[in-house]
Amino acid sequence: MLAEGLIILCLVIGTVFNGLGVLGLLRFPDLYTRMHATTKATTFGSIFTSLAVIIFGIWSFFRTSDLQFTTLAIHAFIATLALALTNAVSSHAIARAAHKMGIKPMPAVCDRLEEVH
Amino acid sequence: MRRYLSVAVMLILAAFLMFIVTGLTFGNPQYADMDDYFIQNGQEQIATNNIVTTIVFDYRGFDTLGESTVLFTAVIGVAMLFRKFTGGEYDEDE
Amino acid sequence: MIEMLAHILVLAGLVISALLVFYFRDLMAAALASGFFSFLISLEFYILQAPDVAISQAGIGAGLTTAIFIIAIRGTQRYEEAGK
Amino acid sequence: MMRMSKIVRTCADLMYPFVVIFGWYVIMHGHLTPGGGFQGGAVVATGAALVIVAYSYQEITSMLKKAVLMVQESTGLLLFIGAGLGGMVLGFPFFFNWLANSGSLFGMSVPYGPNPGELNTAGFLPLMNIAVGIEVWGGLTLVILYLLSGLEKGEA
Amino acid sequence: MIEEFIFTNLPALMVAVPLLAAFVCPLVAQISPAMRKMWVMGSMAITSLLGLLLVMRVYTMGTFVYVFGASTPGLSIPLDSGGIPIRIVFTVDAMSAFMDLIIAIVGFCVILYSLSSDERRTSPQYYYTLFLLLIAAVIGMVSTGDLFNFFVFIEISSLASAGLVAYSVEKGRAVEAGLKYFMVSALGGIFLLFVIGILYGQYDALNIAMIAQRMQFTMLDKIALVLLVAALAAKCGAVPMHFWTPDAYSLAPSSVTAMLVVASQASLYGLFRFTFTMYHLSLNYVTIGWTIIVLGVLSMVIGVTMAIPQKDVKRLMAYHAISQTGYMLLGVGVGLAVLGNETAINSFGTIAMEGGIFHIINHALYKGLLFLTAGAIIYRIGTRDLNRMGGLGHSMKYTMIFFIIGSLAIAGIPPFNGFASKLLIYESVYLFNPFLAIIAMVVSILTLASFVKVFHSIFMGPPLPEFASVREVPLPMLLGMGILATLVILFGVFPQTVVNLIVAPAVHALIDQSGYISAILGGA
Amino acid sequence: MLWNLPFIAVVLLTAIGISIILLKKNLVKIFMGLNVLTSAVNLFIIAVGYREGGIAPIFTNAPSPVMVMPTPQALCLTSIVIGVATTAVLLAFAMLLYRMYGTNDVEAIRELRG
Amino acid sequence: MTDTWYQMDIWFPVVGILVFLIACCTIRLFRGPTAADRAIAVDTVNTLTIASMILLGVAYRQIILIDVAIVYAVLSFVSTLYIAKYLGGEL
Amino acid sequence: MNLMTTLSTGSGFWNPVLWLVALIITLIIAYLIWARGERQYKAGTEQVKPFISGNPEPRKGAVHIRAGNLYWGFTDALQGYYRRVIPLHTGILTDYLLWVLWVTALVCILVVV
Repeated sequence: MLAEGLIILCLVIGTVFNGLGVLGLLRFPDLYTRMHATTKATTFGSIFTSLAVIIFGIWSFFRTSDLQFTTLAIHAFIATLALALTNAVSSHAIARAAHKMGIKPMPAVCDRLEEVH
Repeated sequence: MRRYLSVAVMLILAAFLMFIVTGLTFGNPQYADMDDYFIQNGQEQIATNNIVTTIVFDYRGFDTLGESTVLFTAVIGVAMLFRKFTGGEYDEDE
Repeated sequence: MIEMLAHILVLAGLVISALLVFYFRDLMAAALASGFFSFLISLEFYILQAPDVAISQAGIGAGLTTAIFIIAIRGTQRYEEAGK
Repeated sequence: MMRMSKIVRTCADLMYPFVVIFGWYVIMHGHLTPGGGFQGGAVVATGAALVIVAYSYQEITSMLKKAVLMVQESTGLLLFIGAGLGGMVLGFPFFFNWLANSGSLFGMSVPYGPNPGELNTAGFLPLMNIAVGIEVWGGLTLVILYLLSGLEKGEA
Repeated sequence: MIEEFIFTNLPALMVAVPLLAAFVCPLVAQISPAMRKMWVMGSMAITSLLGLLLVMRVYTMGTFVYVFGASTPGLSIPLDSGGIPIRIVFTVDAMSAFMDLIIAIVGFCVILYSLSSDERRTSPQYYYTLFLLLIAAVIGMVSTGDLFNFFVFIEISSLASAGLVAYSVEKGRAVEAGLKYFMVSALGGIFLLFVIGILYGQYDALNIAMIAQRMQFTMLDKIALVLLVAALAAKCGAVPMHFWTPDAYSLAPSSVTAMLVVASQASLYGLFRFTFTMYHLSLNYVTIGWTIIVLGVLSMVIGVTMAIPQKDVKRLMAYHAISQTGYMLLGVGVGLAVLGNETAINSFGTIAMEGGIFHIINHALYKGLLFLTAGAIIYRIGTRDLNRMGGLGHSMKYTMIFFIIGSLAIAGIPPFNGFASKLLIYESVYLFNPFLAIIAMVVSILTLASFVKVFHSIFMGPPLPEFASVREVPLPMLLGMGILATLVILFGVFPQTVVNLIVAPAVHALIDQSGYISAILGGA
Repeated sequence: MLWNLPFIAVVLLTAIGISIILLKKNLVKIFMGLNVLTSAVNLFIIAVGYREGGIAPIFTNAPSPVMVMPTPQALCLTSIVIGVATTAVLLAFAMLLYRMYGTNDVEAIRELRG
Repeated sequence: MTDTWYQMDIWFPVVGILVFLIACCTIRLFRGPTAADRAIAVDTVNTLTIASMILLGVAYRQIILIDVAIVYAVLSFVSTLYIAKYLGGEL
Repeated sequence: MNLMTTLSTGSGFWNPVLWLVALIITLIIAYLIWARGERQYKAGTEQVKPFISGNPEPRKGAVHIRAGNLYWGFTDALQGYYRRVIPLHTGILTDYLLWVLWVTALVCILVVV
């Protein structure tokens, strides 16, 4: 029963964070804040949904001792790992490109990247 | 004029293609004997688990050769288009 | 039921993103919409139980085609009409 | 064409071996799990596209030689058509699966199940998967390289 | 041993040899130019030889069925499959063999011709690779018995021809021509894929014979038929879709153009094959027959009238190619329009189809010859503008003779081969509808007029000072043209032999649907 | 049953693809339209082979009740690769034409006419 | 694998919600003032698609389908990088 | 005469060899007639020079009739036709595709309805 509860919890957390991320994407005023919302929240949420799958795999493996569930867990883990790595990098690249394009954040704050370059 | 002609031909073709929607049923094909043969015999004959790969490389392997050839042709074509010109070009070759 | 709803949503998204490809005058945005279209069609293949095709579409359609479209846009012009 | 930022380059360096390994996993297990020569080749070629995007064109052309890739592509195709012709040499038609269920190389039969470990099966399918994988890898990388060479002022 | 090997695997070898040669060609070209020439020439010679062998084999022993990947080559239906073909089947019947013959002859001559001018090309290895791929694709198109395989080969052929059309990249306009050609072909390819989807979804078969057997002619089949006809007619250049033809034919190198004619005819073959074999009587044959006839008449008239005011020699010939395609469509369309009518098809339908099919090989020969002569002239004088030419008859005698032969043949002057096939078409179409026959004759007269103009402006007149240094073209070029010219004369002098030997079996193979089906499905 | 929804989507996508090809003037945009059209046909072929409640034609679990048809997937793989090859060559054409004509507008690329 | 209530029902609603979120992203794709905004929307769709693919793989009881998600996760950001490189003026 | 060369067309026949023989005989007769005339003709003398009302003879190259000048009468007579047909070849790619699609649609209407 613990595992099932954990799975449901993870799924709920993941769904909520994904929803918040998309909400942020839709509602935030400028590019950098939207990026902040989507990158962090959806990565977090997706990691949690994958975590639910991983937990399900491990739990089913212990329940049925069928080896295919370890495959499930491992593959889901690899996917999550790749997701976490690539999402951050692509967001970085887009933010950098946006800054080079000359998009300024909505309320004027100090621009450290400008000083660096 | 051209715009209206384009929209009209698009609408006519879409209307005729709508016969697909009425003529075929999604999820319930009329005949399935060839695919049933693949599904039933593919694993023993070729000793694979993935029937799609079996079809791609064995039952319809020749298509796959043609398809790799398409890719090869495309690469050769692109390489030909962006080739370097070393000079001595003729205005009209033949 | 919910599965079917998801299916309908994916199909609707497909049509909408194709319309977006039609709509955008900025070719960059159109290429993005085209990539979006590829993702969705890959998801649709996945739902229709064609994982091989989904992998293929993910690798070729979503990855490479968008990349070469962007290279081509860089090699030509960014907006549909020149001088914008 | 310039190189991208250091973060991206590092990530590309990190990801590229992983992508190649994963692509070869897809190629090698093509007859057991979803995948195969095209898909795996496309995955590896997209990995190459990842490296290409991270670096500048000069660095790329010193890393990936077009002539080598062309040879690679031709080799893959020759291997592919050779595997087809192999059956013909043995007295069967073109593209006869002359290795399936033969008991020798790639000649085992396969059990049901998701466990990808039965690589020694399926006749000449793994051979063809490898051949097509090599070919698609070389081909799609070449397409991107040539299209990029069209962007450069000095080239072409 | 080796003969047995070759004879059992002929259709596969026909495709495999040029493909293998094409794959190796970029590698061989790195060694030395001489090596490359030998490789290309040798592989093409082998392909032509195999083609001739295959043609002989088919005309003596009937339809050749070759199954890829089965345990024995002739086993089209596995024993445990319950009567359905599951693998790709090559069905080389008389019609396919007829097309193979054309490809073998024209391909050989063209390669021979183009070898002598390749020092003018940059990176010729790409040129030859694409050329060999085109030949392999066309061979595959005409000999396959599988719908999807046909699509794959048609895509190879359009990619390779688009690359070859755009070969002279630095001219710029060649790229435009290639783009137009390729875009139309890509649209045609998408149509074909749609057709495959529709037919597959209904009948769960990709084999043409299997689809023909299961054909019920529902509404979807009609739509599939229309898409097929439109795609393949666009690919072969029938008139309202012909716009790519003059561009592509005129801007491609001449040897490529001669081969592009054959590639278009392969799509024509596809059109005939699908309408006759796959749909046969189940289609609304009168409507489709009349559609093809109308397309053919339009092609004839508009092609020839557009040709007359042209000033570019190759563009003019390209319009003539459209016009001649109209004759084939007319002849075979008449055959299709009376397909269900027993008396009509016996009295004139077969003859009309014989004329149309005979015209295919004649057209490939003389149009190839004409394009090659045009290429030879351009090779020597460096311009393609008819207004700037003149007086070349003094310096290029052999080319002039070949040109005369070709232009008399295309105009339907006896005793060359064009007359024989046109006579067949006139007489049979007259029985079908006199009006069409009169149009065909008028078009033939206009063709003659137009070629008189070309001949006059290229060869006649006093020798011009700017072409004082022009010499005869090199020997391999003359040899390539000479083979074609000899065949043109031979086919003209012995028309009945040719008709009896190769054309009549091809027509019979087209009409006889049940024979085609039973060759694969076994006595259906 | 799903009321043939994928087929309706296919028809709509085809219509959109045709309109992109016919109404747009930029070459790259036209190629995107061609891409949409190709994807629509691919989707059609896959949808034709779908069977209600079927699973992917890969023997992972024990002999399964019903599987979707595998041949369309093989055809679709081929057609995807053909599509990318077509797109690559077409884009190469577009880049070269832009370099030579200085424009990407189909109405300006018309040196060959008449 | 036995079928109990949560295995039957829990995955598909989550997938439905995720697909709904994907559909929502089209709004930003449509409206986004700059190309960078649209790139973010596409990036979000990538992430959500991967999540829904993993969940669908479990829901359909097809372990092998997870491979598709891995390919996706590895490759989807390549196109994003190309876009970023173009937008940054580095291509 | 010879079965190999005779082409039967269903309603008639055609023999190129017979035709050739007839052609050759005609040519011989024509040659004989031609050879009997022109007895006073001597090459290279004043009489073969063109006489253009006392004007100087134009340069050799200018005598040649160029291709564009041939058949102007024909094209002139068909002005109305050519004015309609030539502009159809617009050179615009999408127009060509539109033609293809229209033909598809029309044939669709013809066949299906």
